[in-house]
Amino acid sequence: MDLYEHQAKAIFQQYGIPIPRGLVVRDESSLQAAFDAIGQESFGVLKAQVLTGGRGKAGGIKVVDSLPQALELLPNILGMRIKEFPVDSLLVEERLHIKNEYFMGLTIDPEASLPVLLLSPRGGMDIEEVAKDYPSALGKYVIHPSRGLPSFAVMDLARGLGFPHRLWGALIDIAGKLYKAFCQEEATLAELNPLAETTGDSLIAVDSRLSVDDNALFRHPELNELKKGFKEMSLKDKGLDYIDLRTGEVGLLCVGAGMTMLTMDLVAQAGAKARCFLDVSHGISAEGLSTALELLASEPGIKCVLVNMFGGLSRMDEIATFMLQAIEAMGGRFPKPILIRLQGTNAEIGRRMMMEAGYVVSTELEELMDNFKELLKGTK
Amino acid sequence: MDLYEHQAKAIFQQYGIPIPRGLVVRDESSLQAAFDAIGQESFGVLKAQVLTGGRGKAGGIKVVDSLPQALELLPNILGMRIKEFPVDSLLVEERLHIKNEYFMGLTIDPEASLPVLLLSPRGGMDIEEVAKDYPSALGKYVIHPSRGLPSFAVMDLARGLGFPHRLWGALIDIAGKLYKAFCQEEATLAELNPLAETTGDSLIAVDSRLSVDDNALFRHPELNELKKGFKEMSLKDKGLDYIDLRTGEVGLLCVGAGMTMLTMDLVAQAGAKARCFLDVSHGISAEGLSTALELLASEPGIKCVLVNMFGGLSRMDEIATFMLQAIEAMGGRFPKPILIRLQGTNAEIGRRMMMEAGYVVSTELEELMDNFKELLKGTK
Amino acid sequence: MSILVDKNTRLVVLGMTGRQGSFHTRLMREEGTNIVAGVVPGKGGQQFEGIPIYDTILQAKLAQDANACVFFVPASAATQGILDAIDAGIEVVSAITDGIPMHDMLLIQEKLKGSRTRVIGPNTSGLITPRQAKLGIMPSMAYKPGPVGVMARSGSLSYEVCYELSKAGLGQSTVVGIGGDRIVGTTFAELVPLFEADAETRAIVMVGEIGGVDEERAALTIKEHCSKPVVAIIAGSSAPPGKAMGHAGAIITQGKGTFESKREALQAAGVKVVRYPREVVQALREAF
Amino acid sequence: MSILVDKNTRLVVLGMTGRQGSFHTRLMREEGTNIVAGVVPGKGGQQFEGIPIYDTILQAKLAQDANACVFFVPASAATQGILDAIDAGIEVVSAITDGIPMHDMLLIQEKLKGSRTRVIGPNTSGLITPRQAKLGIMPSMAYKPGPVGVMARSGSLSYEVCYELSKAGLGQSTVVGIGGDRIVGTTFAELVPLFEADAETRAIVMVGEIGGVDEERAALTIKEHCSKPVVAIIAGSSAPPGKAMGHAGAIITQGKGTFESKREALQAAGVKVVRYPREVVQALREAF
Repeated sequence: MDLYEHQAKAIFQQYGIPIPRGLVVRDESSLQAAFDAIGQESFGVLKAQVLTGGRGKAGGIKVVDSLPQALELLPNILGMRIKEFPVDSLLVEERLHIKNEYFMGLTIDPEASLPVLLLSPRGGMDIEEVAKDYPSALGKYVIHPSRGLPSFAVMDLARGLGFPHRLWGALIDIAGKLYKAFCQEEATLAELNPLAETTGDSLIAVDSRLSVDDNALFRHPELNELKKGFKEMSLKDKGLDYIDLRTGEVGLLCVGAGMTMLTMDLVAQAGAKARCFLDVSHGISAEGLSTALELLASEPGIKCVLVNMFGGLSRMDEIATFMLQAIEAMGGRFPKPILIRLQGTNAEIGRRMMMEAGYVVSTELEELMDNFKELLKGTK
Repeated sequence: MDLYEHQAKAIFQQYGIPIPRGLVVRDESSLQAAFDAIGQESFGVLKAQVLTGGRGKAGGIKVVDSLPQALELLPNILGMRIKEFPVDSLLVEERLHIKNEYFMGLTIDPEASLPVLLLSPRGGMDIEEVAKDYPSALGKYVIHPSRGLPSFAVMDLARGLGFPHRLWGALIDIAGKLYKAFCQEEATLAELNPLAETTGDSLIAVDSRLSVDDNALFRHPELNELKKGFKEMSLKDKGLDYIDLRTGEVGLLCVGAGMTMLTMDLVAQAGAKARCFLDVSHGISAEGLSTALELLASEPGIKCVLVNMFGGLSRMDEIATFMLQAIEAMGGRFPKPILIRLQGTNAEIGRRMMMEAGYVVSTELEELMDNFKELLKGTK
Repeated sequence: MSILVDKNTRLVVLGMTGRQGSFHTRLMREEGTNIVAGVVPGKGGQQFEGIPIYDTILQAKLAQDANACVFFVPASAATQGILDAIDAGIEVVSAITDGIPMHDMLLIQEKLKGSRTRVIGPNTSGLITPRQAKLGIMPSMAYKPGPVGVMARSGSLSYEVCYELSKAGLGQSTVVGIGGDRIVGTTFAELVPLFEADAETRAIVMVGEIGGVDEERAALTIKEHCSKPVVAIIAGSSAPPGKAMGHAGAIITQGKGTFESKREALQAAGVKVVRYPREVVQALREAF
Repeated sequence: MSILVDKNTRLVVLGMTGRQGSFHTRLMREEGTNIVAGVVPGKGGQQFEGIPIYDTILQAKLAQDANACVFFVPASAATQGILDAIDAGIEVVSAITDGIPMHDMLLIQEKLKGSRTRVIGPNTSGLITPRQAKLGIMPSMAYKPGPVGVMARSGSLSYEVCYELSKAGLGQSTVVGIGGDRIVGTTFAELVPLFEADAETRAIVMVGEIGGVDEERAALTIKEHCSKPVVAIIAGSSAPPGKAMGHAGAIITQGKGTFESKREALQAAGVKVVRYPREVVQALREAF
């Protein structure tokens, strides 16, 4: 689960990582409180809260001098969409006098399957390009959890990357706290970028990201609480992996991520485009299938639906039962063209049930895709 | 600190290791209580409590059938000396029907400097010979503390050593508990020998040894309490390492174990024999030196005293001051022939002080030993 | 021959009496698997369809000389169970369980070093040597014995691929699902030498997908250590650029993880890379 | 030349303002040691005779680019201090402190793996490269610069041996006390290759004693990796058979640890073994 900037910062602050003063604002009424919290002197920066990058370039960050100016700009930002993500909240923060922008991050090194600390003296928006074009400007240290993150490792990185000596202590301190947060919150990603040096020679996390492990939420009640704000997470609670591609016209309902991707590839091969994935592999239930089908039925962008399942753990007779129950509750007929393929455990029973209810059902993948191509022809 | 059998057993019992029923007895009056605790049926075994091996062969273990028989034998055992160790307590235990005697021990492997589990199906009194003559009858597993003692390691040892399958589970269980005790009590040695199989197919620790780390006693109040029973430990509290060799006639007072051993070798080379070591290296104090000198003065077996010190951390002016103070308190004159050599930090001042008080003081080791040889000639 | 599991496998089923556990215990048995014990804490001493149940893995191992485990327990219990299996010296652990926290896997990974255990998964469909041993949830109808070693990240996609292979008369030596999580006990790269050493395996199929760098790592191993033909199917070629994993994620993968990156790395190792299951059959026919 | 420490050593003194710490800080300085910082928690920002004091080892390392530490703190504080020094990447730690619990040393040992730190001791007199760097408590009058590398278990005995060497005109390249505890950070066997590689060291003296197996282990290393003459003095040849360490102790050492065992092992490696300090001088003269 990816947290919003303001959520990440609130957590990092608990670990003693310095962050700017600020407040979350969802409408005009709380802007005054943000202004009071920050003070006239360093007011203010308005930052759209969205779970995507490139927000600055898209106009999602504005610097203002006064409360009236902030009130004027607020509706523009709150109304905008950044890469199809609607903005419904802002973080209002103090302005800082930034001398240098650095990068510090923790994630899992996929080669070593171990945590890795990343550090760069050239942080900010273009860090990915820096890392690609100037690999020597990026330092890495792979962490063995039983040994922890030793101070000398951070010091070596700082020295090797040419960080000024006066900052080594602060870098060690913040890296230690970030690693502690990474472990205790069971994060998959923890990032401070830019980690800025201000005029006072101190470091502060101007922007932050934190992604936590969905699988570990059950032992983090306070993170679990945050989940409510994310549609994909509430679907996950019903056993559904949902990915909204935000373009395309075909809705996919499958079991398993690999099968979902294959189906998407086959849809593309046939000349169409998938709109969203729904992977029901994490526990089949009446409620889960019903939620999935309702979502596919109601989302206006979806013109037709492909159901492609090859069941192992999931029994196809159960799937058919749950789907028919759900469709019954929706009024007896699925409101959009729907093509179904069921294969694997108890598939024959499932197919018979769906066919008897009047749906087009395939056994083989080729058959499903042939039917899909026919459907496409008909709609064009 | 080596604990008595009954102390070791009391601790092992807290970790769930099976031990025989029994009671410590220091005189006739508590024998009745021991009889009651054990019961007529399996009464009883009398075991002298001494910190040395070979107690069985020396007659320190007696099997009795009745309380009167125990009462009759008690004074004999309580009065005896085993390898110069006086017996002042007994452990009275139930008799067991033993089918097989095994060996299980934990200590530090000196090659790896890591804990090692030792296991043998041929336990009992001759285990050291078994280990030497039949090395294949002894299994070892070196333990990495961060990984602990895995069950499969014990199982592999048990299988490889030909333990009957029915005992594997019990061996794993007891080894796990013994390792837990080893770690939590900060032991240097934990041993169950024999670990006996009784008629009921279960295992029980018929004899046990436990040595704990003197250096760790400060964080184990209950072990620290036991310390009082050991003369050498109470001396240690005053900064004195004391080793009583129980034969010989020369008392040694040195700084550092190596120097003590060298002095002992030189005494032997000169044709005499050291009676005891006193190493004052662990913190020189007025009280420590005074205790040391009193012990050397009062122990009747000691005919003369050699003081040989080459000080680094220990300052020889301090040593001289403390020694003179102590001798003053003993009546102004050390009651036995005493030869002194002081070298190292501030040695010149120390030598002058001792010489002015009328003692024979050397600078060089050869000089000390020449004086010693002269002394020997005079006494012979 | 085969890798990891065969008819000498002595399997313990964790969570045997649960809904999934009991259902799949029957199916695994039907495949010929030698299931010697179940483990259900609190039910030690009972039986399930003639199979003895124990309270702990160690008891099952001691009593039945088991050498493999399959997990049908929830994530909250699986971590401790896997640690117990490592402690007991179980050789192959098939961790079907989905949802094991990543930081638990870091712990498990460290414990695996110096152990004798190989963990397959978690979040895997398991592994199968057709008609000999099945330690998983895959639909048996998709599998036949034969000369193709299959390793897959996605269970569902591997069913489809194996089903196509079987229909075309290309049976499988062993099929291993490595699992879909970020940290898995056994990677593609670690399976390559096992298939290479297995006399019955004549070709290898890798069922991969976009994301992660496991296919790229395997490419290096294949290049250096594998003489057998390898065909890779990579799903997700039509996926739009992934949702950002943060800069740290992007930096550390440095452009790896895409279909193109995987195809290039694999082709450089002499691997035929395809997109759809039918093409796997075709590529294999050309390779044989 | 020398090993481990020389005039480029930048030393931090732990417990600098204590009774022993202050006394020996002065003596170490008199030997020429470059003491760049002291560490005394709570006294950060103060000075001791012109030397800046910090609260933590890491601060001292950061501010003064220190690369070595010497410990004059009690055992109760030393374990954490050594772990901190490892964490800070200090290269040489001279752990004078006596009384560190053995199980703490097991912890320290594991932490040392994968670190850049070498721990000398604990319970050691420290190490000295005469007139360049002294990280210990040895009496300076016993040492002179020269070609003999000395390594010793017992501090006091090494003073005596070095004093004899110096009187005979045989100065020392570096003298290292490995410490008298059961588990030490650096063993004789680990020092042999360092002396072997040091151009100035022309011969090695090992000051050993009965007990333990460190001399026997070193004999193997000397046999295989050392071309320089080695003389060993082993104290305790007249000791009566040791007090039993329990069967486990006896079994695990299997007759090693005695004077005879050590002499045999060392002689087999070409080492001249003697009993008394004067004999060391004689043996070295023969070797040169």
